[in-house]
Parts: sequence; C-alpha cells; structure tokens
Amino acid sequence: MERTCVALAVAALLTVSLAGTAGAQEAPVEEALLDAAPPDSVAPAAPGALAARDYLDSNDAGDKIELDWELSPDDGEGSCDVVAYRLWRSQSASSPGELVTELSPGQTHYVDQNLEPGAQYYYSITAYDGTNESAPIACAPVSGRVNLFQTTRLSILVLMAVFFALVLIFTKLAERGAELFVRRIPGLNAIEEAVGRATEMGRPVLYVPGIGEIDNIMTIASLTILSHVAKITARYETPLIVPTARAVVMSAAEEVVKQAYAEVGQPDAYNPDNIRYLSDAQFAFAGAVNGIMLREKPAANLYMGAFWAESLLLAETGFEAGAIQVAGTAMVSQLPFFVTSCDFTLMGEELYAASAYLSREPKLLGGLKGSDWMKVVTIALMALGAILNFMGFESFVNWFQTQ
Amino acid sequence: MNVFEKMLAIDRRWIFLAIGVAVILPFFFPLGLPVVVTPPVQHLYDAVDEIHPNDAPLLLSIDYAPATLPELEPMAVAILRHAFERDVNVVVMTLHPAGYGLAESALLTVAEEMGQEYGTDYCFLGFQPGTSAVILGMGVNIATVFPEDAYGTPLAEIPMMDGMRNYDDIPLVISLAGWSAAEAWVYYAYQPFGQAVGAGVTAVMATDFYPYLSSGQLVGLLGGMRGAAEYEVLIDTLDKGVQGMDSQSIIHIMIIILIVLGNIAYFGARRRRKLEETEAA
Amino acid sequence: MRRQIPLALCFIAGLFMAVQYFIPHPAVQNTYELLLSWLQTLLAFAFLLGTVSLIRMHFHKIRNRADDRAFSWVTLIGLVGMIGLGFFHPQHQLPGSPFNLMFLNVQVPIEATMFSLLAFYIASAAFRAFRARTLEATLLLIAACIVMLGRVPIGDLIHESIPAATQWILNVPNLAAKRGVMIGVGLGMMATALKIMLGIERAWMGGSD
Amino acid sequence: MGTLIWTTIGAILTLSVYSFLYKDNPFYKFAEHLVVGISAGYYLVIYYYNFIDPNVVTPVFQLRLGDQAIGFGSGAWWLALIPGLLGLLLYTRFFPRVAWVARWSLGIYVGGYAGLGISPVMQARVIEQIGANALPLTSVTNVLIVVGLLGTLAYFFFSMKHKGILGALARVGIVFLMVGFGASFGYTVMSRISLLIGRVSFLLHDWLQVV
Repeated sequence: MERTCVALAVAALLTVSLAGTAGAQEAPVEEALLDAAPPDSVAPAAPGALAARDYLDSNDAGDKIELDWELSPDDGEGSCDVVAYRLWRSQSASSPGELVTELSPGQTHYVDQNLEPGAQYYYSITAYDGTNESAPIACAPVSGRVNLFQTTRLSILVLMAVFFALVLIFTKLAERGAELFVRRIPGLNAIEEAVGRATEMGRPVLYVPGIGEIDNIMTIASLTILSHVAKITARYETPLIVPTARAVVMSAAEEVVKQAYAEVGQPDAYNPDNIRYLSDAQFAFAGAVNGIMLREKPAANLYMGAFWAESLLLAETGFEAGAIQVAGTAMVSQLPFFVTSCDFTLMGEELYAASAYLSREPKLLGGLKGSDWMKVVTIALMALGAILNFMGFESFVNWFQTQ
Repeated sequence: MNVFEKMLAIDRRWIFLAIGVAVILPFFFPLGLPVVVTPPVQHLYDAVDEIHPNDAPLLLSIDYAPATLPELEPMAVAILRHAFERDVNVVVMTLHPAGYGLAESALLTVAEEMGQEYGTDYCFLGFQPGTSAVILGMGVNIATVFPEDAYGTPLAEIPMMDGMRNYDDIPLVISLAGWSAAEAWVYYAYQPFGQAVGAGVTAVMATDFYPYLSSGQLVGLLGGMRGAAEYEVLIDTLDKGVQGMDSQSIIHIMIIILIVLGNIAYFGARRRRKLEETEAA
Repeated sequence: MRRQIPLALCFIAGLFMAVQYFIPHPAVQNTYELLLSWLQTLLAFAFLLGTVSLIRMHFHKIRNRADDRAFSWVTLIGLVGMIGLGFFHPQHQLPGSPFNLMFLNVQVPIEATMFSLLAFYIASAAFRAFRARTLEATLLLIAACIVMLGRVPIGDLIHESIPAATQWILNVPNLAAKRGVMIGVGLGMMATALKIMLGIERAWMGGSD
Repeated sequence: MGTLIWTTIGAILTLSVYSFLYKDNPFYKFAEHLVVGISAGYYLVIYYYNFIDPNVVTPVFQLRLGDQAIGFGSGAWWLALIPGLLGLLLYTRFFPRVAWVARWSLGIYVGGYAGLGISPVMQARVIEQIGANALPLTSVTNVLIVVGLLGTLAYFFFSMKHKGILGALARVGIVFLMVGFGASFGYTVMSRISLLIGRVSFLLHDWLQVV
C-alpha cells in the first residue's frame, strides 16, 4: 500500500515538473495525481467521524461553527486518490444542502462563518477523487449560541471598574472640598514665561492645538490649556494666533478663547481672525504654520495636543524664527523631537495633568489622583503576576491575555 | 568671536546643503558599501526560494501608499525579480486604495524587464476595500473576493489562476505595507488559516514586528530601505536599496560628526567664557 | 437646554460605545456599526464646515486687499478646481482621471516633499540640540549615536557589536521607558474620557451660556 | 508626453518646497497655498463619496438602507436622516442666535469617540502591559525593564513631591526616558532620509532621467 502511494506521488511530481518544463500553465498536484492514478469508478472511502461545535464557545455573535473530521483512509494512503473533502451544510436533516467549500487532502479542520445565529445546521462531509464522491458523513445538528458577554474581556471590565471607582471617589472628595495635593508641573511656569517674553517683545503668541480631531483626548486637554493661555494673553493684550487642522476644533477654540477674553474683562481684545482653520492635510497644515512663524514672527510657540511627523517641522522652523518654544504631547513617537528641539516639553501624561491642574476646578483633579493610584494598583498586579509566574501559577497572568 | 563660537553660530543652511549633496552624490558615484544580510531577510529570501517554479504562486500584497513608496518599492522590485528569475508564478494585489497604481507600475516594470507573460507567469488582482474581510474571505475562496482580475477577466479564464481555491493553493504571502496591513495578514491569514506570511515594513515599524518573527507568525521580515538592500544583495542585482544605503551611511555618519563637532564647539566656547570670567574677576 | 441636552447625548453615546465592546450580540454590534457610520458621516460634514471657513478666510483676505491676496486666489482656485473635477467627472477615482492626476502630481509631490524636509531638520536639530550638558542629555546623545550607527551597514564595519548594542538599547531601556509612558498616557486618556462622558470636562463645548 | 508634463509639474512643485530651506519665498508660498486648496477639494470629494453619499444621500433617495447593518431591522431608510440632520446642525454656528444647537451633534461625536476609546485603551495600554511586565527578576534584562518601568511611572506620579525614594525612582525614570528618546530619535533618521532619497530619485530618475 505505502509503496503504491509513494509511486503515485512521484508520478505526480514528474507530471508537474514535466508540465513545468513543457511550459504548460500551472498544473495542480491534484490533477497530476488524477493523471497518474488509474481512472476508477470506485468512490474513495468516506472520511472518519465529523464533529461540529460552536466556535469560541461562542464568545462571539454565534455566527461561526467549528468543524473537525478524521482523514479518509484513501487520503495519502490506501488507494491514495482523495483530491478534496467536500463540506455540505443544510438547514434540514433530509437534504445534503449546499456545498460550503472544498478542502485539500490532509486537512481536518474548518471554521464556517457568517451563519445565522441560533439557527440549526446539519453538516456532512465527503471525500472526493475528482469523479466519484464517497458516502456523506453527517454529524449532530449544531447551532451558534449568541452571547451577551465576551468572557475573554472580563479582566478589562474589572480593571475599568476599579479605575473609575478611584476616579469618582477622588472627584467626590474634591467636591466635598478635601485638599487634594498635586505637585505643580514644571512645564506650566515655562508656558507663562514664554507668554511673558512675547509680551515684552510686543510680538504675538502662537498656540497650535495639534492636528487631532475634537474626539482626540489630547485635543480636549489642549483646549483647557488654551483657555488658561488665552487669559494671560488677554490680560497683557498680546495677540494670540491659533491655527487648527480641524474645523470642529477651530469652532471649539473660538468659543474657548472668546470666553477667556470675556472672563478677564477684555472682550474687545478678542480677534476672531486669529483663530484659523488652515487644512486637514497634515503637511499642508505644517507648511502653512511654518509660513505663519516666518511671516508673523510670534515670539512664543506653544505646541499642545496630538502631533505626528510634523512635530519636528514646526519645532525646527520655530527655532529658526527665534521663538521660545514649549511643547506638550502624549504622542510617544514624537516626544523625542519636541524634547530635543523645544525649550520645554510636557511629556506624556503631564499634558493631561497640566490641563487638570490649570483648570483650577478641583473636580478635574479627581482624574489625576485616580490615575496616580491606578498606577500603584498596576504595579502591584505586575509584581503579583511575576511572583505567581515564578511559582508556576500562570493562570493569573493568562487572565490578562485578552482578545 | 573665536573658532568655537563661529562653529556654534554656523548658518544651518550649510548643514542642509551638506545633507543634499550627500544624498545626491551616490546616485552618480555609488560607493557600494558592503551590506551584511541579517537573518530575518535571509529567512524571507529562503521562503521565496523554496516555492516550486511554475506551480502554486507567490501572493504579493503591495499595500504601500505614495508616502512610504521610497522605502517599500525597492522591496517589491527585488522580490519580484527573485520570483521571476526562478519562474515562480506571482499574484499581485493591494489593500490600499492609493496602492493600485503603485502596485501595477512596480509589477509591470519588473515583469517586462524579466520577459514574463501575463496570465501564465503573473497576474494582477487590483484593489479590494475592507482589509480584514478581504484577507479572511480569500482564505475561504479567492474567487468570491476577486471574481475577476484588475482588467475584468474572470479568474477561471486566467490560466495560472484556474483551479486556485484559497490559501491551500498559495505557498507564501508577502505584504509590503507602511500601515497595519502587514499585521492584518498575520491576524487574518496566519492565525485562522495557518498561511505562511512574510512582511516588508518601514524602518520605523520594523521593531514592532520582531515579536512576530520570534513567535513564528512571520516567516521573514524586510525592515525599511536596509531590508530591501539586503534582499538585493541576496539576489545580487544591486538597485535603489543598496544605492540608498550609501546615502544612508554617509548621512548617518555625517550627523554623528555634526553632533561631535557641536559638542566640541559648545564646550570650547564655554571654557573660553569661563576663562574670561576668571580674568575679569 | 443649551448644556443639558448635549451633555446627556454625550453621556448616552459614550456609555453605549464603551459597553458594546463587551457584548458580541448581533443586535448590539449592528447598532454599534450604525452609530459608527453616523460618527464618520458627522466627521465628513464637519470637514465641509472646515472648507467653508477656509473659503470665508480667503475671501476676507481678498476683500481686505491683504498684501498676499494673490495666494488666496491660488488656494480658492485649487479648491474649486478639485471639487469640479471630483463631482463633474464620472469615475473620478479611477487611475488616469484628471482628479486622480491632480492628486498624484500636485498634492502628493508637495506633501511628500514637505515630509522629506524632515531629513534636513533632523540633522540640524541633532547638531544644535544634542549637547552633553547634563547626564540625561549625554545619555540621550549616546543612545542616539549608537542606534544611528547600528542602523546602517557602515556600523557593522566599524564594530560588529554595534548592531547588537542597538537592538539591546531598543529592547531594554527604550522598551521600559515606552511602556511606562504608555501606561501613564493610557490612564490619563481614560480618566479624561470618563470626565467627558460625565460632563465634568466640557472644554469641547466652549465657554458662554 | 502627457506624463512628462505631469512629472514636470510635480518636479517644479518639489523644487518650490525645497526652496523653503533657503528662505521663505513666493515659490514656497505658491506651493503652500496650492496644496491647501487642492487637498481641501480632494478630501471633500473623498469624504462625500465615502460617507455622506452611502450613509445619507443614497439611502434617503432610494428610501432604503441597502446592506447597511442596522440594529433594529433593515430597510429603515429614515435612520439615514439622523446623521444627515446631525451633520447639518453643525452649521448652526454660522447663526449666532442658534449656534448652541451645534453642540448636540458635537456631544454625540465627542461622547461617542470618548466611550469608544476607553476599553481598547485599557486593553492595549494597561492590561496587556501587566501581562508583558509580570517578569520574574531572574535576569539582568528583566531587572532593568522592571526598574525602568517603575522609575518612569514614578516620574509620572503627581500626588507627592519628588523627594526621598520617589525622587530617586523618578530620577531613574528620567534616565530611562532620555535613553529611550535618544534611541527613537536615532532610529527615525533612516526613514526620514529614505523620504528625501525618494524625492531626489523622483527628480533625477523620473524627471531628468539622468540616472
């Protein structure tokens, strides 16, 4: 038996290579096998037991069924003529239903997708030799269960609950007027000095709120800082230029600045022409801001928010224009460029911290304190995980391997 | 103003000029600095080298956009040359809307240069939107995702595509992408279907992909222009990749020299100032 | 009315989007997809808003006879021309269509070139900013130089251990620092997101009434 | 011929942008203003055909949502009116008296994306980090990674003054941060230069065809 099979395989390969050298088009191994195998009217032996089960124990929408079967005795040995397994699916036990797919010899696994959740399906599989098809092997009817909760994401939910609890507790404390200590973030002085410097020189301040959309958390944080900066410039009556890359951010920025000017009693000093929408296109925006730096000569450039590759374009041009520059972003990939080319940089979380600190609203400090203590929790979990791993209990860490 | 202060005050446009020259010169006078081949590239090369000629094709997914073209096109060219050199059939597709023209031009240029015939040696499927859906769909049945090639010919009528069902008929997929497409191939072709996947990504992305290599989810990896250069060395047809590496080497060294000079000048000037202060005192 | 309704909508939308992540049920997932398509559509409308402000700004410049108003014309003509090609030329996305040609031969080259200016700026930044003033600055400088050498063939020629050193720097100190920043940033983002949903953080509404 | 003209246009614009390296000048200004206009037009068309048309216009005019997935039964074309309406509300900001109505759409937009972000961020930036950093201190590498991580987190700890142990840790953190920044800086140089090489090869090879 074995020998014939090998012989056939060799013959097959020969035909393939011959076909190849003959410059014929692609000759699939199956067809080659057919050429080699004596054309028979005998159907191959049916594959072994077929098992169907709900995919992922349906941690999904229940629209996938997972199937496993055993190879036909004629697959790779025996009469060695199986060229494909044919998988059939039906809604009723009586008919074989539709052909789902053909699978190559040697395969024993398939996941059927895009099914109707909860519906009953009858699967059967046959071995096929190019002409004849074996008797179908059926399995018990199966249906995908629709789930209401994805258990593999439990750990996310749990930690979210812990974190939000912390944030809300501190927020409540703040509302009750409890003194929440938060160390002053060094970058803030830098911002004020920069604005002060611009005032002395009688030149405008440039505030770039990043190129993120209004839904970007960094942009939101930036708007809070903007209102602080606007108040200072309003007091000193220093022009404040705010170029934006998103229309919605522009309208929000307008509101924020107008409000700030009103609050310090300088509503007339507010100049709407200085809050500008330039372009959504990243480098078109960067190019236009570079233009502003060289033509309107701001003495202080503040970059706060979400920045991508344009960060260095802005910072280097700003330096060349001789402006004092303060940046702040949580974009890890861009921090190196701001850190090296700006006079001061609010790194990562400092951006959020600054916005919370500046808003002077005690409620906003809750988030900051919550984050701080969540860091402690995180470290504790890591340590615990490390120890348990070391002792051989990996299940704890695996629990965090979510999907 | 002493020499150090002069150095510190140098107009940066001289630096710009130097960079410009350093980039342009190698185009005319290639240095051909030796390029050492690293394992990830070697593995990808071997994977392509093991594909049977005139049999099941290599699927090359050219997923880059204009912005990352300079880094990734040399890869496409080198891989295509390698495949055609060995009479390996190639199917090209793209998952990036802007990739259509780029993929087509790269494929047709190399195919013409290597005297390959459309339909029997290579085939271009064009663009399909919906990255993950496309990749998953092709695992079940290619013809449902790409019923016809980029020029409207039904797959069944294309000799080399006739009888192709799904990943079982594709020994290797290589994705060249400057975005998450390469990862998508790992998640949706390797994970569910066990399809062998290789990738070519930008230099910046490369480090994020090393984990996939060690875990065997990727058979090989080309990182940035250097990856392309190494591949060109392996197929010994030196081209843009190796050429680029000359400029790269020169400029990298140049920047380091600039940093050193900058520091010498800085400390020189500072020492001078200190001396003057002590004299004044 | 003016603040309560938006805050309520903000909370509801946020809550649903946060919760759907845990519920694979098709009814929820389909609603999620629908809502997502709404958000994307909103984005498109917002973009239109931007174009309107752009046009207004440049009209302003032209009417006020600003010195560089000629360039405002350039912007407006480019904008109008592109829209014309897009809407009045069938199959504008196809390769070879005027719309596509303009994109590939005007927008792409300019943006790609602006992007490539970084090659010059990264050099000048290194020259002027990498000073071994303090321990931190010195470490930054050394790390940068080693990695730069390790990236190019010539590095291997100088010393074969350089590529290894590069990988080590990337995989150990760099990794540790990045993870630390990521965790902090992640927490900051979530806290802010929660505050937005609860209406504690309302910068996005702007000030006044 | 056609291609040559187009390539020449691309080349002239490329050179105009590079002229900025010398100093700001009319050529750069031209390219700058042109790309602002062109890109605005480009995205307008793309956004319209990819979002507004399929999600609003088509369904409303054909009175049905094609294969668009809908939570509450298909064929509910009127659902497509909602995003259209929300979109139009954004424009109330041009009419000061009703400008505040724009906040309704903004609320859904901001809230929706805020909520959307929370869970994936928790997963990618916290949960998976816990898994990845639960390292037994059995090797120098592991010790360094853990110490570096602790230091960085200490640096970003705002609830106490940086003194004593916290201060020391924060100092370690800053050291790791700087090494990390240096590494990423050096690491990025190559891809930035690749872009420049790409442009140069466009000028010399595709346009002048001298190499």
